[in-house]
This record gives sequence, C-alpha cells and structure tokens, in this order.
Amino acid sequence: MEILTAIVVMALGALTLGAALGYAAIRFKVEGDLITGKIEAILPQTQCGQCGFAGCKPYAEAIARDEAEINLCPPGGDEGARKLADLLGREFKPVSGGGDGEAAKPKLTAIIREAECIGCTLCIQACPVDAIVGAARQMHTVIDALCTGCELCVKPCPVECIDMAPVPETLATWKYAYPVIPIKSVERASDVSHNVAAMNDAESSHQKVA
Amino acid sequence: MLQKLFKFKGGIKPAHHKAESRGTPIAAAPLPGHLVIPLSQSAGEAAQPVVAVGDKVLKGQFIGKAEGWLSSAVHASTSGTVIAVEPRLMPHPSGLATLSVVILPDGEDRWMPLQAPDYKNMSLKSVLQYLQDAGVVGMGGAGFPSHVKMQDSAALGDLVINGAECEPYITCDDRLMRERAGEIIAGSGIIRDLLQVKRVLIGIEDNKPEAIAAMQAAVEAAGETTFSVVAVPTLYPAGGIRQLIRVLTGKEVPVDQRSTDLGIQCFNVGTALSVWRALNLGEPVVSRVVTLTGNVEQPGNWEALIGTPMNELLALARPRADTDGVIMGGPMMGIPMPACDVPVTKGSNCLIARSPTLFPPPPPEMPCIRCGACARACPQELQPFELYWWSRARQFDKAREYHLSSCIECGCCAYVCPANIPLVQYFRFSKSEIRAAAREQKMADSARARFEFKQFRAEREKAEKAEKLARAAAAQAAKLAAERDAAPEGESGAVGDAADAKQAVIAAAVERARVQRAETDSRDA
Amino acid sequence: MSHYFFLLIGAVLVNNVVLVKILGLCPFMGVSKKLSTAYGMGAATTFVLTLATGASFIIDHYLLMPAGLEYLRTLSFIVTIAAIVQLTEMMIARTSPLLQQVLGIYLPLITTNCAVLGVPLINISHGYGFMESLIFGAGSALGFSLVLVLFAGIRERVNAADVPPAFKGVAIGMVTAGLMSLAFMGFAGLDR
Amino acid sequence: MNFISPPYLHAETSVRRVMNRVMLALLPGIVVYTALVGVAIIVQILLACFFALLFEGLFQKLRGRSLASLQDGSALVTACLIALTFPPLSPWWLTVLGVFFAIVIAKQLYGGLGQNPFNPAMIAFAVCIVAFPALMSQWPAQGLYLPLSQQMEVIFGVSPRIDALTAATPLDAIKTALKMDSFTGSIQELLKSQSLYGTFAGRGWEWVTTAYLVGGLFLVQRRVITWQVPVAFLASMTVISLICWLVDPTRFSDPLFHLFSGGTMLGAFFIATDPVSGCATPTGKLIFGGGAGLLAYLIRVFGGFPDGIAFSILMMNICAPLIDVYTQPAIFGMRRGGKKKEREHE
Repeated sequence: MEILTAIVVMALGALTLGAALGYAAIRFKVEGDLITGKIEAILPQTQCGQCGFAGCKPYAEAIARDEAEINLCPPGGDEGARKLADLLGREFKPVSGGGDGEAAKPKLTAIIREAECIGCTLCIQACPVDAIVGAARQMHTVIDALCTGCELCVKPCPVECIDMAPVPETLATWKYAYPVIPIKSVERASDVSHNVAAMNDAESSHQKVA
Repeated sequence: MLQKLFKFKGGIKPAHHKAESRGTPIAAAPLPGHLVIPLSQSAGEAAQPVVAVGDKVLKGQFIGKAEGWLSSAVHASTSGTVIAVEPRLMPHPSGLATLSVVILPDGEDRWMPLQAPDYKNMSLKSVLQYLQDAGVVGMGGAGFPSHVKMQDSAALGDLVINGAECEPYITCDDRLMRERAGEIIAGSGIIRDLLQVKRVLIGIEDNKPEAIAAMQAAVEAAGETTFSVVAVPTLYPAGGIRQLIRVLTGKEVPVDQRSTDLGIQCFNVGTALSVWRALNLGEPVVSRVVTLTGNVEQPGNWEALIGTPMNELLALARPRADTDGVIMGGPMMGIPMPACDVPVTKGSNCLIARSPTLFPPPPPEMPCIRCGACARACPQELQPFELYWWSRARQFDKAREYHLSSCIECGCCAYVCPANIPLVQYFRFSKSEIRAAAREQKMADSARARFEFKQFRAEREKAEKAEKLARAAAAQAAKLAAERDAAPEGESGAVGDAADAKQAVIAAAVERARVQRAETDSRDA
Repeated sequence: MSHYFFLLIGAVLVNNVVLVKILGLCPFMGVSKKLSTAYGMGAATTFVLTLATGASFIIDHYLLMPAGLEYLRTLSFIVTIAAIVQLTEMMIARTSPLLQQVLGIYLPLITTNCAVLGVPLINISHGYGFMESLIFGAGSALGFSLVLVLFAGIRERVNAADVPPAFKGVAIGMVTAGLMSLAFMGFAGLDR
Repeated sequence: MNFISPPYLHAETSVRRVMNRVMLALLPGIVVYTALVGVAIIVQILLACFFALLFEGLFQKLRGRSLASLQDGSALVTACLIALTFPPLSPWWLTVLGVFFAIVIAKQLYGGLGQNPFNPAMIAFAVCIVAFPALMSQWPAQGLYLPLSQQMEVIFGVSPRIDALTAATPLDAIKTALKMDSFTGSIQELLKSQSLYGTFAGRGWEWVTTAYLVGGLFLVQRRVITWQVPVAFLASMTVISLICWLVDPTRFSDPLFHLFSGGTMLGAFFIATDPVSGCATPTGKLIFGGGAGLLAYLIRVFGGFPDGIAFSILMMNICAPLIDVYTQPAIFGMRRGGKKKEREHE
C-alpha cells in the first residue's frame, strides 16, 4: 500500500513537472545562438582548414556544438586557445601538444616564383581569402598584405612554384621582446665591442685632424 | 613670473649630472667622413627618396619627399655626392634597417640658394605645407611632425613652450636657451601667430637659472607681452607634456583626449628654433644640437649635422676606454643603440657614452613584493605593480584594464623599484603585443569578409551554373526529342575532345616547368 | 528578529556552505576562474537556492510528510530542483536576453550543484520552519556567492603567479580553497 | 650580460634592505620579550630561521632554481614572525611544522616571494592552533622565569608536560570566564584578583607590545610601510572595543587592554602590513586594516580562539584581491578636469 502511495505521489510529481517543462519548452522557445559568433571572432580567420574543418566558421560551429576540441587551431596558437577556454569555461589545452612556452611558428606568407608560374589559376581558386590575383595564362601574384599564410595554395600548384616565406619584420610589425636575460647576448656583445673599436678609430682620426 | 604653479603626483629626483656638459658653449661639429640620412625621421611613413646614387647634392637640398600628411621631408645635411640609397641601421631599439641616403661630403658644405618664404602673407595651409617640406619635426625626441600639430588651431588658448629638460645629463635645450633665446622667442612668436593663441607659457626647470634669465631677457627685448617665462620645480618628469601642462595651467589632460582638446598646444624650444629658421631664413632642418656626455673626457654640446654617425660625433667628446655602447636620449628614457655608427637624427638630443661603471648592469630581477613604491612614484598615477603582474603573465586584457595605455614610459617606477624589475620593458612589451593583436584582429576581420564574399560568389556561381545546366539540359532534351533520329554520338565526343585538349595543355606546361626548374636547380648546384 | 539575523550571519559566514560544510565544490572550483563569471554563477545560485529551499519545504511538509514518504526526500528534491532550474532557464532565455547572457551558461550547472540539494536537507534535519528555511537558504546562497567571488578574485591573481607546473590550475585552486577554509574556521563560535 | 633597458639610473633600494629594516624594527620587541621570558624565544627564532632557509632552499632546488632567493630575507622575516607568535615554550617540532606550512604550503607552492595570497606566518599560526589547540595556548605563567636548561628541556624534551608552568593569557582568561555561566563578577575584578596581570594588559606583556609599537613607528617613519593599515587597524579596534566597553564595562575590557594585549601591535604593524598578501591601493589599505581590526576584536571576544589576529588577517587576505579591484584610484587625467570616462580608449 505504502509503495503504491509512493509510486502515485512520485508519478504525479513527475507528471506535473513534466507537463510544466513541456509547456515551457514550447512557450519559451528561442532561436539562434550567440556563442558561434563569439567563437568565430576569436579564430584568426586564416581559413586554413588545419583544424579539420572547412574554414573558421564551420570550426566555430563545431566548437559551439561541443563537437570539437578548442586546441585545433595552429594559427591562433595557445593565445587563441586560452581565449576560447575563457569564453567557454573549458580547460585550456596547449595547441602544439608540447609545452606552452614553445615559440609560436613565425607568420608566413605565400610567394609565387613568377618566372615559373604557368597561369593555371588553380591557386587563385584555392585561396580562401582572395589574396592571389591573376588571370588564366597570365602570371599570378600574391598580395602580401592579404595573405593569411594558410598554405592552401601550395599543394594545388601543378608546377610547385609557390613558396612559404616568413614575413620580414618592419618597423610597423616590430615588437618589444619579453624582458628576460637574453641567452644569445654573446653575439650582441661582440657586435658592440667591434663598434667601440670603430669609435676609438674615429677618435684617433679626429685627433690627427686636430 | 608671479605665476601660480600646480603639482603633479609622483615623480622622482635623480642626480642631475647636468653640470658636466652645460659649461661650454655649443660648438659646430666638424664634417664627418660620410653622412647616413635615414628617410624615416618622423612619426609617419618614411619619406620617398628623390635622389639616386651618383647625384650631387647641395646642403639643404630635398632628398626625401614626405609620404602622406604625417610624414615629413628629409634634406641633405651638407653638399656632396650620394654614394648609396639603401637600408641602413637606424637609431631605434629594434635594430632594424631603414632606407637611408648616404652622402659623401665634398668638404665645401655649400648651401643651396635659400629663400625665406613670405609666411606672413601666406595662408595657414601653405605655411604648414612649407614646414612639412622643410622637415620640421618635434626636436624633443619623439619626432612628431610640427605642421600636423599646428593644423587644428581652432579654439586654442595656450601655447606651452617646453624647456623643462627634466632628464638628467641632457643640456642641449639649456644651452640653446642661453645662446639662442632671441630666435626661440621669435619662433615661438611665429607659432603663436599661426595658432592664434592668447598666452605663451615657457616652462623651464628651476635648475637652469641662466636659461631662465636669458629667455626672460629675450622676451623683454622682443617686447612680447603675451609671453611668460615660468620656472617650474625640478622634478622628473616635469618635461612630460601632461605633467608640464598640469604644472603650468593646473589642468589635467583627460586620458582619452589630447592637450588640444583643452585648448593647449605644446612645442619644444628646439622645435620653436627650427620653425624660426625655416620661416625666417628658409633653412630646412639639417642639423641639431646634441649633448655628448656620460663616460667621456670632454662633455659638451655640439651642433651636429643630421646623419652624422654617432661614433664620429661622440669621438669629439673623447670617450674613455671602457665605453661599451651609446645611449640616445637621457638615462631615464634613452634607447640603447644597436650599434655605435648609427646616424644622428632629428630626435637625437643627447648621446651618452655607456660604461659598466657609469651605468652598472642592474642586479638580477627579484620578485615584486607589491610594496607600492612604483605607484607612489608614477606621475601618471598608475599602479605599475599591477601592470607588471599582468604583463609578466601575458594577460594583456588585464593590463589594459589597469590603464596600460596611459603609461608614458618615463621610468620612474623602475627607478624606485626595490626588486630591480625592468618595469618599463615589461610595459613596452605588453603595449607592442596589444598593438600587434589589434593589427592581427583587423587583418582577420578583413580576411573573414573576403572569405565570406568568396563563398557567396561560389554559391552564386554554382547557382548560375546549375541554372544554365538545367537550361542546357532542357534545350538538349528538346533538341534530342526533335532529332531523335539523327546520330547523337558526335556532340558528346566533341565535348570530350575539348576536355582532353585542355588536359594536354596543362600537362605540357607542367613538363615545361619541370624542365625549367631542373635547369635552375642544376645551375644552383 | 535577532534570531533570524544570527541565522543569516551563521549561514553566510560561520557555517559557510562551501568552506565549512564543504558542499558545492564543483561549481566553486569550476566557475571561479574569472570574476565576471563568478558574479553570474553567484547570482544564479542565490536565485535557484532560495527558490529550491522554499519549494522543497513545501513538498516535504505538504506532500511527503503527510504521506509518510520521508525516505523519498532526496529523490524528490533532486527532481524538483532539476525542474526548477530548467524552468528558470527557459523563462530567462525568453524574457530577458541580458539575464540570459549573465546567467545563461551557469544555470544548467546548478542542477548538479550539491549545495542546492544539501541546504534543503540540512533545513529539514535542523527542523527549520518555512521562514527559517528560506532565510537559511538565502544565507547559504549568499555565503556561496561571497566565497565564490572572493575565491575568483584570488584565483585571477594566482593564475598569473609563477606556480610550480605540477600545481598549476585546479591543484593550486584546491590548496587555496583549503587555506580559505582554514581562515573561515576563525568564525567558529561566533554565531552564539 | 644583463638585459639593458632604460632607465639606467636606479635609486638605492633593494628587497633585502626592506626586509632588513623589518627585522631591525622587530628587534626592540624581541629584546623586551627575551627579558620577559628568557632565552627560549631566541632559540625559537633561530630554530625557525634555520628551518625556513632549509625548506626554502630545498624547494628552490626541487624546482631547479638558483638559491639566490634565500638572500632576500623574506623567509627570515616569516620565521621571526612565526617564532614571535607561537608560545615561547612550544615544542621544537611545532615550530618546525609551522615553518613548513608557512614556507612550503603558503609561500612556495604559489611561486615564492611576492605571489602568495595568504600571509605565511599567519597560515602557520592558524594551522597549528587548529591542529594543536592545547599546545598553542600553553603560554608560560606570567612572571615565571625558567632557567635556560629547563627551557631547553621543555622545547626539545621528549615529554614536555609543563602544565604547571603555563597559564592562560589574559585574553584567554577573560574569554573562559565569559563563557562560564557561573561567572557573575566583572572582568576587572577577575584580572585584579589573579594578580598575574599587569597594569593594563598583563604583566610585562604590555612592554613587549609597546616595543612592537616603537618598531612599527620606525617602519612608518622609514617609509617601509605606509600609515594606512596600522592606523585603520588600531582605530577600528579602538572604536569597536570602546563601544562594547561603554555598553557593558563589566563584561568587556577597555580599549587600552585590547590594544596592548595579544598580538595587536605585532599584527597591526608587522603582519597586516605585509604588502604581498594585503591590499595595495590607499583606500584598500584602509579597508584592509579596518576590517582586520574589527574581525580580530570579534574573534578574540566572541569567537572560539584565544586571539583573533591570525584569523582576521587571513580573512582579509581572502578579501584583498577583490578590495584592490574595487578601490583602484583614478589615474592622472581621470579626475580633475576630465570626466570620469570608462577605460578602453585607443
């Protein structure tokens, strides 16, 4: 008898709650998700596909659906993975799999050896961000400023005339280093002493003038 | 002189070390063996070279054309021959090279014909254009083009002429004010007229009584009534723009605004002199006064040509044997030079010969104990230990929350730090990382836009193709229906032939390229 | 009145649900990496916990006790709490996008928060009345939010510290929580 | 070769010097304390210092770091504070245990100097008083001066049972009396009747705390610490004890008693002022000091422990990061003249 009461009470409770929830699910339905946009804003938009998805947006959607790890994006690096971890409240995982102190891969840009280009337009089609210009049977060239370094154009080239080269440092892109005692300072030191020698030479030449 | 002065919080009082170099008058430096004139000498883009190797140039001749409004023109500092236009090491902490014009002097130091402009009857815009072409930039060190600072002159009330020279060791502005006060006042007068301001405040630290007296005398001699020479208390960094404005006017420039938003514009005394020279004599900026001091036998001030290699210039002051490098600027904010032969630029106010005894290497960095000494010393009233904490951990968002962008990198915090932490270096690191991240974000956004557009295009093309195919198929079907009796084979065969032909062309090209590469490879080997 | 006051203070500090009763550690460790999220979680928990104590009191007193089904307490409380959380989440998602942004991702986490189950059970074992239950519930929730936010403040700093690699992350968080618990022992005896 | 970066000039300061000044300021207190209870306290200090350096060194070795950090003096300051807050005749292993918790758990696990959220010495005290409440309240009976050999026996002995030699501190005595329902008299009478306790805070002990006060004032004068924390600490304790005393002078002792008994002065000038685990902003320091003083009074009078300094400071340590976040002072250009605009420019 007691068991029966228990079953009835629980069943009633479950029914009530179920009904309420079911009603609420219909009544308070919302569409759209905010999170994908936020994830995509963090991804570096190289559209390189190294994550295994066809671009940054599909990857963002996969993360939002909890179907992908957050550490699959090499161009975003550990910094990007950390931001994703923050946003999603997940545990941070280093991208490279190695220690997180590892130096990031230098940024690359594609360069077409123009003498060898046959003008097949395959690389233009492969470039996800329209950074290669040219026309059929004409020489192609990469617009440096637009290239994301995704390397997607390298494989399609039938004559293998596309190289990936590190982006040279300019005054605009130069950054101050993290303040640690540099280990390679020996080279710099010899450089300076060489220059001091030069300065002393200059001094003696001046004295000669005087 | 009876001006009410204000205070800013923080600041430090390091030993001045100005006595060494302030005693002797400014002397003209001899012509160096060659001149390396960097084309990047202003805050904007590098100037474009307008001379080629082998060209003969005269002193003051145009050699670099300004590239955009924030850029500034560059001139030959002496007469001679252009022997190279190539990237050379520049006086910058990066140790990067920039396009420079190398001139072999002919020894005559002959000016090109100079003609002073009739600036009083010119429009403001053309005066500013003239200043840009004369290469007038801030002589205090930052090298911000002066014409840009004069462009929005609306609603300006005060002009501040900065003669504070608060950094230890440096005395070039001190000497300049003592020896060329008249020109400086005249230049300031020109700026005042261009900007149409009501009041000119000349702030000079009170450890330079001779300069104050000279400037005072020059003001009286010129009969200027809008000028007041103000002795400000010696406290580093009283020469910082925001700090000087605070001391002189009591106004605090809000963090997200510029001084001009409060109706105040600020120029260095050296800049005022350059303006006077450019507009009264027609002389472009080809030289500047440089303090040579530090580990040298004969400290002093020299008028040096822009582009003089630093080691040749410093040799005039006879550096001692244990000198191991050069610092451009003062001991608080100066930049260690990547090499000793980098050229003097328009911003090189001081060269300090460095030695391990003069500036002993800092003791090893200890952990921060949050003692707060840096916060008490910070003239911007920041919390440097918090900035350090987050910068060290590379949490740049946090560093930004603690107003990293307001840091003026004056070095007060690192000066007082008991743990010897190179705080400024941490802040510079953080700032450049933040800048880089912003740049990358911008690039990523535009990449996304292009990617999405490309996808949209692909979709559209696909749709169009599908439509076309459908239409063609329909036509084909109709045709087939009409000509069911005729031979259907031929047409599809033709299509196949066309595809084959295209394949053959590509294969031939691939073959050609392979041969070509093999050739180049064998050549390389 | 003073009885209620001491009950509240006791629930917030002296018998703090996390640091003294050691309940609700999961969200305490999980959602304390950033201050902003800690605030969101604290607010959501306070809301749900207060509601849950009230609801469970009603269920216990008017459903389970009359039917003699006290042994079904745990089960029925879990179901009730889960339903309340779900309902709240749906309502918030619909009615207030702002609140949704603040609380959205934390609400489902509360379902599995043992503090939310523990506090109603403590209420019943102490024999609190309805008003007392509500105050104890709200006090516990405030205590939870308080230490969560304080903990997040410490963790933000500690995460930037030079912690030995073996102790990085949750490990040093556990040590910190232990030391906080130690400090909260100082309140022992203050509620009388 | 070191990293060369501006500024190249540097003021004459170092962490070592700061720590040395703190030790120097502790000296008057140590001297008076020694005069009061004997050489035992010196032995305890040496013991604590030795093990503090040992643990710190071992940990640094374990992490593969250089031992240079041993020279900063921070471990010694922590060790001194532990020795001074523990009962002078506590067994040696108790001191060592305290040092272990302070140096290894509270300090090195967080990365060492400058990174610990809690005051190490107070962690040591709290751990030990929770784990060994009897030993930690075993203070030598006031005025009882044991010969050195006997003190060593107590500290290093195998079975140091010296109940006869120890007594409750005045703070403890009052609390015990208040907790007893049978207690009817006033605490003034209690203190006088025992004749053990001196003029205003226990015989002799008020001189130790006065010596701490002198040392603390020296630190303030030398700018090693700022005034905010001690002033707020002492002020809040004065105010709350004054209020309670005025309400019922028979049950609550006067402010002077509270200021000069237990660890008040040591806490206000030497422990709550620890910059690492405390607040850093001026307003934050006031809140920190005020909160610590208030909590210390509440815990020592109403709580379950003989003195509340350790717990109150740990409690404020917990709050410190948050207080700092919300008491950030306006920066140059955010206050006068300018509107208080939100950050995020540029």
